[in-house]
Amino acid sequence: MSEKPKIALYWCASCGGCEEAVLDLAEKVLDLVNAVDIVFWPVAVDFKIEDVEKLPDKSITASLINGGIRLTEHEKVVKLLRQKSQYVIAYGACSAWGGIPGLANLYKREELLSRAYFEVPTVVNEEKVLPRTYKDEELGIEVEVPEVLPRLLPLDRVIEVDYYVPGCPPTPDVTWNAIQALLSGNLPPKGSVIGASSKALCDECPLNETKPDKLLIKEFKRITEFTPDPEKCLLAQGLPCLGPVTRGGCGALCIKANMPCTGCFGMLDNVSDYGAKALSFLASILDVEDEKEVERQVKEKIADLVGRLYRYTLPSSKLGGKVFKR
Amino acid sequence: MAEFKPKIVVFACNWCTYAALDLAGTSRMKYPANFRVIKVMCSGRVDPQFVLEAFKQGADGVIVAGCHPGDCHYVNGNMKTLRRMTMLKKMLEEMGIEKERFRLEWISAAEATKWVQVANEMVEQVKALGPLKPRLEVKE
Amino acid sequence: MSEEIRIGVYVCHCGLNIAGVVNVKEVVEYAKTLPNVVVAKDYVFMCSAPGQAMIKEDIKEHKLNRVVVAACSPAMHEPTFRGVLGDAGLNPYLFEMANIREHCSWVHPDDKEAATEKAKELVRMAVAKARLLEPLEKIKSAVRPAVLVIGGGVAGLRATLDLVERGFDVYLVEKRSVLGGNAVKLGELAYTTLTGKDVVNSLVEKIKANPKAHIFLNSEVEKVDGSIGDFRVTVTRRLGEGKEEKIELNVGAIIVAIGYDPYEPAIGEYGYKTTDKVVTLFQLMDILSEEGPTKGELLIGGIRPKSLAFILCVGSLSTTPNAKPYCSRMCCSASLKTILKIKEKYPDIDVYVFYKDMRTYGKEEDLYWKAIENEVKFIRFDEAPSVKPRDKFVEVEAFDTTIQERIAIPVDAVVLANGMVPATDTEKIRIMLKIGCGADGFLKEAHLKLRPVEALTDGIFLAGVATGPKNIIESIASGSAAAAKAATIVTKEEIEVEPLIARVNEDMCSGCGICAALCPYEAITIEVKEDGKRISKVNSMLCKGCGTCAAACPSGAMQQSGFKDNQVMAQVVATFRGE
Amino acid sequence: MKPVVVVGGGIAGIQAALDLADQGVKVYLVEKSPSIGGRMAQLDKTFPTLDCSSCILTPKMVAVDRHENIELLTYAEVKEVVGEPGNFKVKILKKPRYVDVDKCTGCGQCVMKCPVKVPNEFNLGMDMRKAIYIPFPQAVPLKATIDPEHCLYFTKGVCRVCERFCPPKAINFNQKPEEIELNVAAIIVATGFSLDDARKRGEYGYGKYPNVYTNLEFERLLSSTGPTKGEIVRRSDGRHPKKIAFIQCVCSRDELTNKYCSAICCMASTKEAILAKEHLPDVECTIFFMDVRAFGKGYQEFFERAKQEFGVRFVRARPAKIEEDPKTRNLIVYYEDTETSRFTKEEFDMVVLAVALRPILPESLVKSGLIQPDNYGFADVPEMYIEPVRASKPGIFVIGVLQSPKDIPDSVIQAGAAAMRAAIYAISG
Repeated sequence: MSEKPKIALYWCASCGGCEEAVLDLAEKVLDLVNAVDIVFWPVAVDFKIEDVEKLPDKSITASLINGGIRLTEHEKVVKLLRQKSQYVIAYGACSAWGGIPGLANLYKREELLSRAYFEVPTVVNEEKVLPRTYKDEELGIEVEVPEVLPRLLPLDRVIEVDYYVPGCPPTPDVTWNAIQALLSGNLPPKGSVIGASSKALCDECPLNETKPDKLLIKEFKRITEFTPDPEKCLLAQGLPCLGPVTRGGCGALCIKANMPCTGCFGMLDNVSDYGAKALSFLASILDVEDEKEVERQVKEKIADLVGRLYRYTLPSSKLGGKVFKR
Repeated sequence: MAEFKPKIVVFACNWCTYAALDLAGTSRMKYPANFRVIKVMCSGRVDPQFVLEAFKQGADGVIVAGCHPGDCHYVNGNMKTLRRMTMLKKMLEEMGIEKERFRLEWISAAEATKWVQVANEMVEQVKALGPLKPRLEVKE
Repeated sequence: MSEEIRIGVYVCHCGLNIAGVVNVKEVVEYAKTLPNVVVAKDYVFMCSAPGQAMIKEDIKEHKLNRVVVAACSPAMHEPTFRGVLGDAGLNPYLFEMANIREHCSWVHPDDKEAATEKAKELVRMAVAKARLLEPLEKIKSAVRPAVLVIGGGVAGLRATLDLVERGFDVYLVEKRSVLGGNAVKLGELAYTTLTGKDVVNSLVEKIKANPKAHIFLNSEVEKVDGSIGDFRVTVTRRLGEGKEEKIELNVGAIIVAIGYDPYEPAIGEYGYKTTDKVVTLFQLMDILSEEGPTKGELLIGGIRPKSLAFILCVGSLSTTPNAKPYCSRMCCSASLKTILKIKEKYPDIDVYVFYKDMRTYGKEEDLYWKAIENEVKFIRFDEAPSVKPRDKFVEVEAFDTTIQERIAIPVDAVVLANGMVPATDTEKIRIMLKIGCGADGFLKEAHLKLRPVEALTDGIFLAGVATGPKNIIESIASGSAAAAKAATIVTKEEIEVEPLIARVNEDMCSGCGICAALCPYEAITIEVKEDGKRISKVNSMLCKGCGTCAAACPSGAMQQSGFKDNQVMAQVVATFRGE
Repeated sequence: MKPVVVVGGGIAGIQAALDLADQGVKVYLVEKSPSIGGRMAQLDKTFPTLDCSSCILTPKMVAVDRHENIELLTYAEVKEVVGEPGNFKVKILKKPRYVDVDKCTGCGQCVMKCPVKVPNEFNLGMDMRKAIYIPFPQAVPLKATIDPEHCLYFTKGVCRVCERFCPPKAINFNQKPEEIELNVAAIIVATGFSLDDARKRGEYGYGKYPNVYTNLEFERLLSSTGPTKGEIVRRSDGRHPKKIAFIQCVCSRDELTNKYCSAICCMASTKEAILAKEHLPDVECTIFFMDVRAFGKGYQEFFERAKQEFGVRFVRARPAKIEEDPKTRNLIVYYEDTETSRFTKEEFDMVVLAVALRPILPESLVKSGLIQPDNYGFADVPEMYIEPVRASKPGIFVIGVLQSPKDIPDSVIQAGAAAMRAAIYAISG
């Protein structure tokens, strides 16, 4: 009997949504389970790190890793998986580009820890204790608490990544496409995104055909200001929809719910900085020639430019996050 | 400690600012040797990605420069530049890059003197801020 | 697999202009260390014949496929060196220049070390870009040796005659049933006994005698497709009894000479149409014309006036709420010319001119002197005069700014020197041809000073009052000028366009439409494919290569040749480090 | 096909040459000075767009230089013309530059080393050039020229410093004048204008009071390539003026000098006042005028902007005289404001005179009757309604200010018109 391909799944700094996303395959999960051997999946299966360590190098066909690299532990585990796997897949926005937890890169590590452990109203921590490695006297052992890294990093800044599966989380179709590509061995060049489209969301957006000849707007609008016409391109209605700069393949789910795209499928192959490109196209179509008016609209209608334009990609951006004075 | 010699990348449009820099040359004006000029046909070609790449690579400052409003060789390319760079300036500030490190300037082909003035000013300001590179935490 | 990149670097001394400051030898040695550089040399004058010969030999001997010259500004010698590459059989666009004179030696003469360091880096940047350059071909398109002229007024007629005499087929499309436009009604012209009609007739006769001229009366241009060199035009001709025919034309260039409409005062504006004693200047010129309603006799409201008041700037200079803000240019001189002709025929007549600024510019000042000699009385106003029709006369009242008094003058008739407004068709033509118009409503030229007869769209030219008020002489001159521009196109078999333009990668384009909205030349359209998907298309004959669409393209599908993202980015990276 | 000669390398001549050459007609462009560019090259900015003049002109100059159908004959003059339309014989004298233009790279080393200083005609004598010189930074061709009237070698037989320092060894003191004879189909003449002598209006004190300027001088003051590098400073003391008066119609619309209107001065002064305000935000600018002749496209709008946006003051008056305060060198302008009928005087610290344009008729063509002057001295255009640019003789075209006072767009239009008409002779020639 030929051995089934071995698959590992692991999460780093993520919300858990990507784990759910795998289960969202619904009945196809059973196909998956039949087709592969899962050798590591902390959230669902009781294998330990030691089990992985025992596997021969490159014996795992593919490791699907979600979440960004926030802790020293993440660094350690993904390096181990890299060693044991033929393919490493950055699964989901956080792993691929940092994702929403990556917005923490707008703050210093000290600020983050202070906020989380001292300042949040629901926290009671009078002795100002921070997570640290300590010796448990009762058990007589060293309790190792992983350290928080100075910045959250996308997976490919720590280990080599073979393929990327986009989404926050990846949709069942995208996940299934990616898995099929992996299992069939019918794979694009290393470093590619798999499972999704090679074009921007507009290509599959049902509202693309409603665009005016000249896609120019006089004013950005906030989604809270009005109920958009569901039959008309949201961008043309003034909502800063990020569809043009975002990879397609999601099936335009948000648009179908009358909500603008926020960019969770990330950038396209020819783009190296998502936020910069998003900014460039939005600024371009804002048909205003007065600097002050541009400033006003940014302030009042977009407010948090970095948060809006780098919602899923800040750690993978050219600057990686906020630059702090030393 | 070695003197800090800032490096400033200039994206200049072919018709106005690049020509102004040429004129500064033919007029033998002097300005500090801190600038590296990248020519584009129109300031409207300057993709914000280029500016971020420059900072990532270690630019201590970036100037995007083109024709004065109304003078664009391509009708109104510079107005698109104005919008993009106004927004980019705001974003760079949110990212912790001081506004003195990034300038949008209109310098016509005749304004070699203006270029020299901008160049001197920019070097002074950036020197006062210190180098940017060590602050970046980007791993290659 | 792509070929191996082999770069030659040539550093010019420019006498001592560069070598006096920059250590040229050091730059050459540095260039040799850069990846893909197979040869690096210096020479005292790289642009000289021996310098060029050296590069040509090296291209052959070292099988170079990219060349970098570090010398002066590319504004000066980029075409020279591109030519060198071409002569050596290499694509001219595989060339990059580092400006180490204007941007380096000349501006850093006091710091040789810094200048040398900068020169090295400029070479490194040029090499980094050169490595990624791609061969480009000029874009060529066949030219149809025919011209469409829209509008058969004097400007259109002059353009037509010039072009047929030059040997080209011209299709002259005129909306009305006769040629000549407004000029036929201008009566006798200044400094001559010629009438507007004489001028028109002399042009029309010669045009009709030329077999190259194809005149379409009662016709309008319905649709225009294509671009410079190859416009496809649909003309509709009215045949009477409600019948029409469609004519398809194929031309290399288009001249728009759609003229103007005289400003029509509102009812009651200066008493207009409330009494037959108030006429416009255009009406007066018609009255004075031999073929006019009175066979040239001065009769207004049935009587021969003994006194006349002319009010200038009617419809111009914002004198009334309906008036346009601009100056109509010809009305001052046309009024004075008409007054002088009247004075010649009826010396006893009293003429008063109410004016704001007397704009008899240039040699036409002569008319003003003559009017003063002929005792024409001039009254200057800031606030528009009021016209009050009485029983037997009309009273014109105004505040005379010179004597600082309000005066009222009774006259037998009033002439309103009405200005020019854009022809009613202007908007339709503008949209059809995708050419711009200004705030004044007239068609917009490519450059007000230096390209006054060219539209922003290549291959379309503008003549006569279509771009703004002109007198008849100026209109005729602009007709010839537009014809000259059209001739520069249709005289060629093929036109070539610089290839440094935008191109779209269709496999990456989502048809989001951002680019199309930005293009100032309407060079980008969004096409709908068979499967319903949208895709961006660049018309390479319209694109001027500014690259603003590439900067905006959110998917990186739109790239500008010669300034592609990776090329510019390579320069940015090379500013700071080698490979 | 026969070639065409264009005489005069200002904007009109440049445009005519380009419009012909682009039609495939061979053109000889003859310019008497060492560089083409003409008056437009001396302007700082142009109305009403405030385009920088050299920025929009230089590309055209370079295009002329590079055009395969244009042969540029600078530093050359037409000596004689005979013949008929379609077949003119033109004798051209090429003056020696004493510089081998094939070798000269325009590097300027010679200029730096030359010890002789000569009033710089490009800056209207307001600064100095050398005896070997390149007229202005954007000159086309960008080649040095030795002025033998001032060169020490030619005047005293010594020096030759330029020869020693010229890197490509381009100096050649043995050059001789060269005569060229051309057979051409048509001749386009665009020899332009000079300003009339403002001293003819002695009451304004030009040439006597240092702080009275002509408008062309003021234009050079505004320009960053001018004698003061774009600083507006007074001739008398180098200080920035606080109050500038612009006086219109100096030697124009004037029975004693020229009765015609010079057509461009109203807008030129309006522009200069705006630029002065841009240079010196606190300066007060007053324009004394008779009628504001804002007749061209966008001109009235420009005039309104000058008043409203830039606060330029317009006074409808023709000043009677100017007196100088000998101590301050300020200028007292006496005038009657015709809108208030008030006689008054007002002190300014700089005055700019809008001086009349005078055509420069080419002697050789006038002598042979090919061009006839009209009663003002401009080139006559007998068939103005049919062929607005044709001179007295068919096949000869007169364009630009040579023919009547006019602005740049009208000159460019006439250039196109002449190119069209000349091309018809060229193809049948």
